[in-house]
Amino acid sequence: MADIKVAAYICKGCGLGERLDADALVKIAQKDGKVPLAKSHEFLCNADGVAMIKNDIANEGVTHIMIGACSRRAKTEAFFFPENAVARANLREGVIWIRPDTDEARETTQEMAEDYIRMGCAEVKAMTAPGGNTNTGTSKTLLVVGGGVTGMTTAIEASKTGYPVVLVEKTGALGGWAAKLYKRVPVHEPFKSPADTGVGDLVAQVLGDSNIKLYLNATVAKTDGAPGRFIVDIATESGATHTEDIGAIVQASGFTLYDMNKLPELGGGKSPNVVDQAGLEALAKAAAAGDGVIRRPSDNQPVKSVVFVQCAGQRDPSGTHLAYCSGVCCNTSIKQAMYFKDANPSVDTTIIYTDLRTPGNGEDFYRSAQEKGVIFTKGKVAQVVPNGATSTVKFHDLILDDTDAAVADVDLVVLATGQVANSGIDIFAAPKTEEEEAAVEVKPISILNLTYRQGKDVPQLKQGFTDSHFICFPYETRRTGIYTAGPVRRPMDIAQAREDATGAALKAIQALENAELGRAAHPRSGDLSFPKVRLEGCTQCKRCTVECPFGAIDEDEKRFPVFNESRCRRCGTCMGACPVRVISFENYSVNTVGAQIKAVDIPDEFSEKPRILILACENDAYPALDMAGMSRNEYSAYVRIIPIRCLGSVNTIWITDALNAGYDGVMLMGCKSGDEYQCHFVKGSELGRVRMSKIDDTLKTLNLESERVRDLEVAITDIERVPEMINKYAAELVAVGPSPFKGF
Amino acid sequence: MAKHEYAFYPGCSSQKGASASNYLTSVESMCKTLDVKLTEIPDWNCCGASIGYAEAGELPRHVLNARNFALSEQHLPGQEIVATCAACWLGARETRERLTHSDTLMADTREALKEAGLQINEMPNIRHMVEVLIEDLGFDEMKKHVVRPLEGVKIAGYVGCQTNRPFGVSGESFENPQYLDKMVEMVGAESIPEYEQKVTCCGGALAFSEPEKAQAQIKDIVESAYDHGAEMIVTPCPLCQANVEIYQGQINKRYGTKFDIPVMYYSQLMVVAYGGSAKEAALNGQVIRARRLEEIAAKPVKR
Amino acid sequence: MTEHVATNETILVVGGGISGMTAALEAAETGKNVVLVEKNPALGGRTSQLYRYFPKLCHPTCGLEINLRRLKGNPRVRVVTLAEVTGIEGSTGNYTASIKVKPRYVNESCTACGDCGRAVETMVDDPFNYNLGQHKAAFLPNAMAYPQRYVLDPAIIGTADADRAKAACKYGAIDLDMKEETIQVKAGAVVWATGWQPYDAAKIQPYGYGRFKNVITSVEFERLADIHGPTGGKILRPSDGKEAKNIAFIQCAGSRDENHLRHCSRICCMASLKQTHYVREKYPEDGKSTIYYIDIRAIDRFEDFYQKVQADPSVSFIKSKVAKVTEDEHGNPVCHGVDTEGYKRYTTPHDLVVLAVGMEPSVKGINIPGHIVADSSGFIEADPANGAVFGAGCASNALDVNRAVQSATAAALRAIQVVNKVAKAEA
Amino acid sequence: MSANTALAEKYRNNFLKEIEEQVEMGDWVKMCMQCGVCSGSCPTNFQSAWEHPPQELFMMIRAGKREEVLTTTSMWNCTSCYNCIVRCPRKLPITHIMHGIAEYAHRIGKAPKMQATRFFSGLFWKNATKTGRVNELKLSMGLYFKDGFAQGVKNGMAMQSVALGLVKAGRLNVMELFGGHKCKDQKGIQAMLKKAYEIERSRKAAKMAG
Repeated sequence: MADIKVAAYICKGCGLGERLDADALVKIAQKDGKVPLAKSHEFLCNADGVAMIKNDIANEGVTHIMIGACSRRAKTEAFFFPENAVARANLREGVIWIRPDTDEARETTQEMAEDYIRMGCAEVKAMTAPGGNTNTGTSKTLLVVGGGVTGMTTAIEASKTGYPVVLVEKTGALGGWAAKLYKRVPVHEPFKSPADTGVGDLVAQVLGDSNIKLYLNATVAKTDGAPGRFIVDIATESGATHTEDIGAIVQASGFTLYDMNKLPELGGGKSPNVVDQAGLEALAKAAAAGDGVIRRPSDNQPVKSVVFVQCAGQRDPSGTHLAYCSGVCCNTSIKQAMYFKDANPSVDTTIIYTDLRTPGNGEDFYRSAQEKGVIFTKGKVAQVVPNGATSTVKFHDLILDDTDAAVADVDLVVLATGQVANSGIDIFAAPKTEEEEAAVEVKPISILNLTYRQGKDVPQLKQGFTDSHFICFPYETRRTGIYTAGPVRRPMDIAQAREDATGAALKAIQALENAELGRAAHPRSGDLSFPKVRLEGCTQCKRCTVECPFGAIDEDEKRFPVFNESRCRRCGTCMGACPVRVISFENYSVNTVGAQIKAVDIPDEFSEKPRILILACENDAYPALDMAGMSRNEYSAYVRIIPIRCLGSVNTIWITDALNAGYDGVMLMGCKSGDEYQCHFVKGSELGRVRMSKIDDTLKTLNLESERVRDLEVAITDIERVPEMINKYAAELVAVGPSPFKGF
Repeated sequence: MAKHEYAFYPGCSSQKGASASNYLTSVESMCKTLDVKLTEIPDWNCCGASIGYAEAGELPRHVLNARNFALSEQHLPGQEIVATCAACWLGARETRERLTHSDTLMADTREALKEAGLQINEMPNIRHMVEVLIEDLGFDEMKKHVVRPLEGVKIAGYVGCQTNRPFGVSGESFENPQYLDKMVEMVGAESIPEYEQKVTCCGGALAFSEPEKAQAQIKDIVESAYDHGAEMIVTPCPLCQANVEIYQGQINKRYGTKFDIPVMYYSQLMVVAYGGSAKEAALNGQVIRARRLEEIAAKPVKR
Repeated sequence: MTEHVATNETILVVGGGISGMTAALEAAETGKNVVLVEKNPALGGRTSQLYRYFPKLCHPTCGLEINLRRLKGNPRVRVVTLAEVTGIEGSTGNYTASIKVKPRYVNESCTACGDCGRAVETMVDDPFNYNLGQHKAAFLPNAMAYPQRYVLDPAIIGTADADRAKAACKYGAIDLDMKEETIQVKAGAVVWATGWQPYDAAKIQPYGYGRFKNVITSVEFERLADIHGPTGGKILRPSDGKEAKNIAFIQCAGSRDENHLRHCSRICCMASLKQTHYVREKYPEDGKSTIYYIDIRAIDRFEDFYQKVQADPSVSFIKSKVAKVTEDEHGNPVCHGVDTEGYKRYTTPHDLVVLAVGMEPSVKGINIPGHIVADSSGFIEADPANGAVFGAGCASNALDVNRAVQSATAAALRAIQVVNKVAKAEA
Repeated sequence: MSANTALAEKYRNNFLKEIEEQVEMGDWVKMCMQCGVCSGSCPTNFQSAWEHPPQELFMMIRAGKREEVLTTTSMWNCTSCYNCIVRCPRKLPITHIMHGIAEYAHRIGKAPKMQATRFFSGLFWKNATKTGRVNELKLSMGLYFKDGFAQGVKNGMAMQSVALGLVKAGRLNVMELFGGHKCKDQKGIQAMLKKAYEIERSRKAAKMAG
């Protein structure tokens, strides 16, 4: 390691000077922290204080900086030294603000501060300023999979931004579902009548754009590599395979309509005069090509009465059909009813619904349909009975509470079946047996054929959709540099799909740009640190390759892990998983945390001063602790808190080291895991917990009580709950008694 | 030359010996004080009222009102039409709106009017007397003339329906109009702004045809006035006045209540406050005597 | 966080809510310089005033923390708070915006130590809590506030309280001579992300908001549930501080109504479904929620959330637009109306009525060349006539958070396309 | 063939169309979104319920329940308070639609014969248009005697106290029975109304034919 020079700066502002013995802290930094340069300052974050630090960097050759002041979340502009390794000892929010200002508390408060100085010095010495991943690619080309509205929009928008695009479409033509539509739902004022789909225009733009390389009748045979350096094999009908260098990928594989043949009770497949929404679009297109009259499939007679059945095979809690709502069918049926009314007002059109869902200005479209004479009936359709050329629609009229209401002599019934995502293989689904495989009519076909250790396609969220689980971050897929857009992500209409496609294009561009610079993608965007592995120490246990939430790590033929830094999100789950501790980041490693744990001064068992180690998730638990301080919610002076990137990065060695060192207890604070997980590294907190659940064995071998380790779920709002938990635990430990390992 | 002049549409109930004749009397005294000149539209006819609907149909109803417009235009050119009765005002105003928005309806109306040798060239403005008071004169002007404030009298302002919905007095809300309360304050009495029955329907014409339904509602209206410690109720509508006042006896029989609360017109309060006599305020026209007002009206005016 | 000079290659983002922050960060993380303008003293916007999100019931402050960390670490975003864009001149690729910056009376030296807050005595309404509570006239806007700097309420300027605050500050952070100023900022493209405001519930007269203390809005209810709120996270009713356990949620309070907002605000159904969780969270034993609705619009994936709530015995659904709310002698709001499924009349007292108020775009008064093309509800439409001014989030449509962020990300790309062209031309 | 059967024939299984063409403001019925605010706002609702409140009537019309709609007493309960109109989120002129349906049912002889308000409504109109002005005494007498002389006397007695009160207050003039207020140009009024009826009838017929 290049020679480093560490400097420690102790701030005396914000009451630190009054509440703490700053000179003593400076001495601690020098004596215990062993830093050559230690200073205190009246007001470190002001221009003068910052200038002092900058001067030391420039003239004293300081490379590593330890700041003993406020929380790392505060005064970030002042203490911004991107070139240096920086550690922050949280003396304000973490010490004086959570302790009473009393004489009896003074001693323990000072001890707390001193430990944090020791920890800060130890941490910063174990750090190096991250230099950024060098194993980067330079491809600026976007791969777009799917030539529907979403795919075409992504391609066009990316090209407009100045990036070349490779567009792969499995059929022989562009346009996807939208090309099958007669018209679309309006997106501009006034929202009164169906509008042109605009697909023709999109197709023309794609074909006319030299920046967009188009493969028709083609599929993705293989996707290898990482953002900035994907290598993608494209298989074409002719059997030829083309290989493309790709920077980032947008998957726009769209949807398939739910099969109405699964709805025989609604006449699905029972009569040619019962169609789904796609069927109606086809009839409308045929009519438009001819005399404009929509005709009954069975005998080509003009349709005089039509009934639309909403939520057909959708919103079904029984699990037989789709559990979700496709969100677009209400507007679609309104649009299709207008096909009839606009051509001939005397055609009877009835839409039978339970909840009409026309958000935003869809309300105007709904009103317009009523003006045109479309009848809306709130009811649940029980049965569609075809007899000859017509059908009878039997339903429960919910307003008139008439259980055997019916519409008779219906020429055409339209079933609003939902959207099913074309999301490829569900990599989490339990592997199927031969018979089961056979039983499934359509085998899911992989869309991307990723060579990743963790499966061929992008993980699905639920119900087959590849949507993000994060409300604030809709583009968070679990495959870095690969984004999904359009109905494969969430059921949506043309307008939403185009918006989504544009956003996905930006994320893809951003991903390949940052990949080239060796920077992390969201949520640690801009982070230059990346995992380094000492392969010589690796035991090929595969834990890291299995646990990485983002599929960043593959295995070579000798089953050694192969890190793809550009896929990595820097959560440290691999580091936490590694039993032999060969994985680390420059500024966050088994050492940076381990050294802090060891740096704490452990009083002997007679002192009646227990020590509790808290490892707190930096995104939720740590801010909660900060805000507890800001609202002066007191907690025990016996805790020593270390922020961690994620519970998933916690290596059990830290726990055992702490217990061996004589800590009386360890608290782990991470985000909610499970189905509604709130961990921003997806599986981090869950994996961390699984690991910790096995800690009991370790405790037994050390023959320690299981109370000594406590795993807690903490939310960012727990500013009152966390202090309570801490104090409760501190009290419990007193009952358990001091750790037998003290003073060894 | 009076300060304000209007074509006056008194309406059937205000005629001599009719159910709102006391309203007319008090309005006339009030206008004298305020220097407002009302000229009755010659040979005006009934507005048809909302209750006429079974036979009326659409066009005849509008034609009936249009006849009054035509007469007003012919005899009192350029003057706005002022009605004191809520139903007359509403009926006339509805006709005005419909005719202005439908050329067919307008044409048909003109054709029918010919039969009576009448014609309309422009649509008159239709105003209610309270609109005139609030918008054309204003509270300050009205207050100027108060020489005998109704001190200490607590009065519930019952607005009712048809002066309030669907048109209402501009600037007022449908659910909680304030102007009657302001008028009560203006004459020096104590208002009850939180009186929650102020816009409850009195049952309207159902009072005649289906008394039990109407009286159930009247009961709520009166009861709540009592709950708020009101000594009397004030209203701008003849049908409200009649319904709420004259059925109290029957309601007492039906529900065992002891209602006996006077129901006044705003104009009566103003006349007394303006120093007018009980006769000028037509207090003798009450079925339930407003003793408190009679006492005040007997007091000498402090000038 | 830095003071880079704005040029025609800069993107101006108006509005520092989740949409504006997203547009700014996505652009910055793609290598563009951004000026982010927020009218409040802190970033975060409307979502930072929510207790939980649907359907995950996670906390908006969690995502805010991430976005703030992205911001703190990114020198490309320059944040201007207490600032409003008063006008934009120029054309695509070459705009100049006039920005009115209100005085904060506190400079960068502020450490948020809180001494000034302790020193002053004046209390003022707390807009972060929709004025349900008050705070000191020297205050930190909220616990997550960025910039993490105190603000002095103009009300105390020139009073002894202001001097007390100044005297209390050891760091010379309080500057009572700050004046309102107008700055000019150049930009190649503008992302308009001014978000939404709750429809003025007082205009919905039959519901008695403003007349009855125990009729509140859905956004106010969020503050009652929040630990940082005026009741410290307890659901207490305003009139008497009594625990509110039997709560009515009235849907379409302003929305889908030609007398008020013509559009459907999309989020209100889900918001109320979510808020029934608050009632159960705070009163697991005897909490009771009633939702009065026309159509439950739990769109796409949200359907299963709706089904979960339906299965909850403590929640009942009544298909009815409440006709009117009255108040009984105990100060309980009483809902009157007709359940239209089979015509059943009801007159039901509750402890508290929550109006699911609609979304009104806060685009009003926007003054840019060729005036912005918006729909009948005032939402900015995607239209070439708008030049390089792109609507994002709820300024462009009634959107939930997820869709608003998508929209903001898309808007960021549209802006980048413009400044990239400028860069090409200038290169 | 009676007016009713003719219309029923013409509008077979499209009652909504019949209402739209034959009823004042009938073309608004289709705009209802079944929120129920009208039903909840109706004052009579909180006393004795209507058989069918407005929003339900609208649904029945769309469902083609012709008989039930035209023969119900519901519309006749309307007090013309206009609450529904000012609250309707779709701005339907509900009060007028109620009156319109009532008038139509009455016109084609479907309305319940002895429904008191139907009777009174007709009585009022005749009373008002006969002389151009309402004669309150005759009006009330007419109403009381609608169910025959004996019942009339009974109703009269029941109302006696009320009537006496008014007489005492000078607000009910017994002399009204003989003559009373009237317009001068009664002929003109009659002619004018006659014409109006003719025009209206021809317009409705035209719609029916068209």
